[in-house]
Amino acid sequence: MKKAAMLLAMAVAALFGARAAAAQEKVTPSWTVATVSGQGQPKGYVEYQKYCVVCHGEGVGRPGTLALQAKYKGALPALLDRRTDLTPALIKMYVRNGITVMPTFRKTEISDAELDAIAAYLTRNNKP
Amino acid sequence: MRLPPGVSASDFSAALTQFENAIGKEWVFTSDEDMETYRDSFSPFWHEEEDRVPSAAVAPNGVEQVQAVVRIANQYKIPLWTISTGKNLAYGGSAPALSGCVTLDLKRMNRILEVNDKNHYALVEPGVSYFDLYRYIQDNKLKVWIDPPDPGWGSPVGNSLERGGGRGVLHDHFATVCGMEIVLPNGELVRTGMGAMPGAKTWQQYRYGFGPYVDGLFSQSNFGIVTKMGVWLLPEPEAYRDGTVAVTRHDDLIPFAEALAYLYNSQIVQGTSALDSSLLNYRVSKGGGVVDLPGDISVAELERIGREQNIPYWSIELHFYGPARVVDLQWEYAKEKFSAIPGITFKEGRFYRFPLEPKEAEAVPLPQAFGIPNLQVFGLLGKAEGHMDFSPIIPLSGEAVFEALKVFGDVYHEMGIPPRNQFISLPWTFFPRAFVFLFGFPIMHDVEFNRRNREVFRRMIQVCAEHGWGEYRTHIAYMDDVASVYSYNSHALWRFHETIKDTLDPNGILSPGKQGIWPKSMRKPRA
Amino acid sequence: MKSAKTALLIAMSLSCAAPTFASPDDAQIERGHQVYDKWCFPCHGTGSGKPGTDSLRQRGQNPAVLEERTDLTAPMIKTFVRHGVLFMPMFRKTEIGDADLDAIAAYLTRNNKK
Amino acid sequence: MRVPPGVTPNDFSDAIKQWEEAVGKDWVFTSDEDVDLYRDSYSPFWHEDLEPIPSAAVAPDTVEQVQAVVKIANEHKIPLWTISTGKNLGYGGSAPLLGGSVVLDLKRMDRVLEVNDKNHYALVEPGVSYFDLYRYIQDRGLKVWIDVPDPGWGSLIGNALDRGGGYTPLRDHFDAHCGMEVVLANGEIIRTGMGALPGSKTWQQYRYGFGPYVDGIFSQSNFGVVTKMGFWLLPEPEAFKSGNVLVQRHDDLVPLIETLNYLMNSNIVQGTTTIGSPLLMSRAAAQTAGGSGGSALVMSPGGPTIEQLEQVGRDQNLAYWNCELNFYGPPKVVEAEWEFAKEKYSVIPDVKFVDGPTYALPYDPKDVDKLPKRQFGIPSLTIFGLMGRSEGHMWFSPIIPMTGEAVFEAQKVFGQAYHDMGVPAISQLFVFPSSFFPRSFVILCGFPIYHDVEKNRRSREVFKGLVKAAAEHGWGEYRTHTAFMDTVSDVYSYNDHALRHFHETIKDAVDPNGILSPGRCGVWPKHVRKARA
Repeated sequence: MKKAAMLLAMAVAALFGARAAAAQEKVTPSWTVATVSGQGQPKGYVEYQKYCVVCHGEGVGRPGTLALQAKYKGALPALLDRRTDLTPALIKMYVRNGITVMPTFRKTEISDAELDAIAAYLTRNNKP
Repeated sequence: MRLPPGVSASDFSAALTQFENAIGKEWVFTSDEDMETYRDSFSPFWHEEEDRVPSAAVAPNGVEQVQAVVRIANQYKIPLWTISTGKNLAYGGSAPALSGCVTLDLKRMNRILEVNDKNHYALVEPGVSYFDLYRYIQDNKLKVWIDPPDPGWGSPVGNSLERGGGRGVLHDHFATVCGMEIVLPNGELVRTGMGAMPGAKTWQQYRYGFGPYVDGLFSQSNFGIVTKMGVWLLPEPEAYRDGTVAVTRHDDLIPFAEALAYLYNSQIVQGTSALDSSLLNYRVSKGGGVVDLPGDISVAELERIGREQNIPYWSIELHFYGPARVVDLQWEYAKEKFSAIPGITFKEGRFYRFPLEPKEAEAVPLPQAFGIPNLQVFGLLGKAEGHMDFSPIIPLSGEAVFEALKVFGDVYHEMGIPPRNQFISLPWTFFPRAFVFLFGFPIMHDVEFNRRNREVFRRMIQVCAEHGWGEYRTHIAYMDDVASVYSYNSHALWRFHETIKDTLDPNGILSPGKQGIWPKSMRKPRA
Repeated sequence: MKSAKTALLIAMSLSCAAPTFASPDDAQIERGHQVYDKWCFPCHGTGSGKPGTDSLRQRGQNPAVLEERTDLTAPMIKTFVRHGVLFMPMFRKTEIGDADLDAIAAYLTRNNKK
Repeated sequence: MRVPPGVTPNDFSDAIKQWEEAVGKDWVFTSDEDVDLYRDSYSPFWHEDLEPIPSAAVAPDTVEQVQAVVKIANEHKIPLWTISTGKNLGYGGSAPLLGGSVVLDLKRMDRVLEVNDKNHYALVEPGVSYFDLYRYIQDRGLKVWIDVPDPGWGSLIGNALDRGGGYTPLRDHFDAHCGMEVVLANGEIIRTGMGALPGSKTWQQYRYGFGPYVDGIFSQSNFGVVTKMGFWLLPEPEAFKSGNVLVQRHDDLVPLIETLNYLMNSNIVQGTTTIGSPLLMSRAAAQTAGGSGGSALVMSPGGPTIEQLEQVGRDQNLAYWNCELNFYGPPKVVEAEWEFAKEKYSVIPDVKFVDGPTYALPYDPKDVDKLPKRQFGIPSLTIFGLMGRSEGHMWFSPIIPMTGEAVFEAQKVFGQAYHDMGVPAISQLFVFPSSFFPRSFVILCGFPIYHDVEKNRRSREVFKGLVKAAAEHGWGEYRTHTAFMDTVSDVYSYNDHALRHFHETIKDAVDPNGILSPGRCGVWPKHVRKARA
């Protein structure tokens, strides 16, 4: 089952891999995010800052960002929240199944609702 | 649907229904899809029968719900495997030692009950992560530091109970525990230390209470479920300084380690450091090993290369925390202490004043040494799809390091392991007064590769035991192996643990096999 | 029973009519000196913070240091050691054996007038 | 001959014979004269039937003999009361809690098995006293310091198991231990921590071993007989410095202690620190209206008000509070640490500092009498100088938070308690709050003992009154005299005494016949529990 999921992941990744990077936008540095109260921010943004940026954010020593830099060599943004090619299905699949050193995230950590919000946030700039 | 061992389908579904009634339908997980998320993300058993998978997961949100779950499990004799945040990666992650256990997931219990920055402590629930606690402290502008391990997404409760280590002044995490609340296997609630007194004013300030001090029983064990824990925090220091000392000859490590022991045991040097060796790294770059492999570049040859190319043999970065003037003088004193060793060299390191500016903190290397949780360690694992840690304790002495490198080298040789097979470093000072080695065995989605590494791992346990070294902690796959080498007086301590287990948990429902402690019914005959 | 003992002990400490003993040999005195240093000196020695000495001095005992006295008798010494007095506790035979106690007595009575 | 409770004279003499075979006739004591030596020298029950008197004493010399003694006791269900050096004076001395118990006296096991001054630890037997270990280290010129309680004739193992405290950076004696050997009630030996690994190289260097860390359950308990224990020692420092901080106003205690927390929890100030009060200890204060004199800490109803006392302080130029800070380390570092402490404290208006001496180390053994012995780990018996004319004492020792507010509350609570019980607080020796343990204060209150039944009976009532008053305010004792172990255990009652039930559950599992130290710290064997319920 796990293996199948991973193959699917790669397939999906390949499918969307070709898309170009989207327009830049301001990203709050994760240090300040670490203490962000979240007021006035979209839920997906807050959940993303809470769960993802420690690995996928900007700044020193973010393994997720480093890994994607190595993988795409600039062909795609290494920062997930600058991507416009991710789909909710893909995002959920990685979060629930993990990949290489990225472990699985349980529903007690990131609930389905929070995951939906994160997916909505990360796909907000996708072209229809 | 997978069943817990020895439980009938009808009993299990009856139990699940009761779990649902106790904690709500949405917090009882049974689908294969959900179970995937409770496996070991870094399993050494990928694609093998032995891979440990739970039958279900229950996630209570409150002490009363935990008590209810435990009572139901007792009624149906259903084994529970407790996780706090389930981030015990490299030691089993969230997976049970026994397939079919119901995972008791405490992540939802994530309340920070108190943080005091006058007496410097916190009282937290098991689901609180180091990130959570850090954010809370920042948001409330409290002048205290936590001591996160690397990585920082685990929980103070879980990591302290596993007796993990961090990087800062309070790096021995179990030693910072002050007061526990525990649900016993029979569902009864106890508070330890001063917490045993109603309305206690010093639950997080005095550890022992009155009468037998029981907290240690609940570390690396399956005697109870810790639902609250106090941890001591460090008042924010005024400053930090580090400096590196390096020696040129192999045998210099003996006086080097002696001076190190003096400085640590006098609390002049604090925090965690790793012994380093540019010459051994050089040997690795030439395809050799950190460990002493027969036929590899010899010590004499390395010393010669060191002399010619001016590469030190041994070095270590010393860490000082305290008032600015004091850390400067402590570094000066350390240099004096080491200067008795001929040819020793010193390198000035970093200096910080606290609090750091946000930008500074963003950029600071090894933030966990300054109480800032992060996940940088995962950047080190390269192409591996996970790792499991082999971590023996050895004496804090040069002689012990020499012996260990030789002994490990012989194992590599005997088993034909390529030198680079492990991510191995020289020993660390995560705990007071001893060295601990960390071997990161890589894990791949490759059955043969993993099987081979498991053999090596088990051999290493045996060989270390033959030399009087034992592991401080281990992966669920090796808990019996490690427990079995702690065998003084025909496993008297192991049997003592079992005596307590049978008394507290007659049905053996809590975390069967944890640290080699099995319920009577599942105990294997002992060699 | 204890009160009887206390009485006895006070009587002892006042009594001068102590039985005489065959003069102990030097080896025994030397042994006594060693045992005294281990068990008695911390409280009855010279120097600061010696409660036994201080307490005896407060009670007008002169000299207050036991080693300097010539009026102690073996029975007195043994009574105090085995029964204690005020905040001085009694000493058990696993601490000071009977032979060692004899030696202490020999040492502390070495200068007594015959 | 006295006989243990529930044991027939025949069984008992059988056991005695077997013990004599096991340890030798000389080391089984049964005559009243010998057994009386095991009574509490400071018994609060003098001349009362309540005094628990042992029936005999057995003194093994080796672990094997301990195993034999315990097996024999188990066979005949004879209660043993274990003592190391039997110097737990003020907390029961060498006497059992249960009259008729046979004292298991480990004094003969007095071997110093190892002292390592490279990794700074010692491995000792229970009969080794602080004096013994100190001499061992001095004789060999080893560069390590021990940490001593006052007084220094007790056993390292006994004191650590009672969770006693000292004065140097390693003053929390149980915390400084590393590795145990324990004889269980069934006579079996276990070694804890890394000692469970045969031929272990780190028994005294890594505490926890693998699996549940059990050492704690052998402290303040009756679950086993500890026959070996490792202790971490302090590498001999190069200098010691002390400095005194004095503040003028009552409320200055709050910032005084707040900064003390910072300094101690940062490992800058490392030794035990005691809060003092030149003002409250002064004759002038004692003579103020209704002054409470010697028992200076408590604020008695009808006693002088804070305003009156502050006025006395101003008139007599006496600081209301002070504390002496101790620094251990390299000479320049201790000076800098004291400078930093002064800087931290300088925010308190009118704070005064008195530089103490700086000692260069190592010290010359000839000078020991000029040194602050306790701060240097030099054993002595000086403390007994405080006991005056009493014939002993017993300690009331509650833990309170390390805050000024808590000290104020304690002053009032205990002042009121004495008042309500109609006792002049002066009749107790009240010591100021001390940081014998990290992150909290202990208050020590010494109750004098006399050969006077009425006085002692009254003292016991007052003692129980204070335990109750403390519990009502969330303060509990860290340790207590055998006479009050049930009293203190009773107030640790969270969730209907759940923790005591837990202790009893373990007791029944590891000592089903309940032969080891019955009643210790409130833990009784099943059969006695029933009888008492």
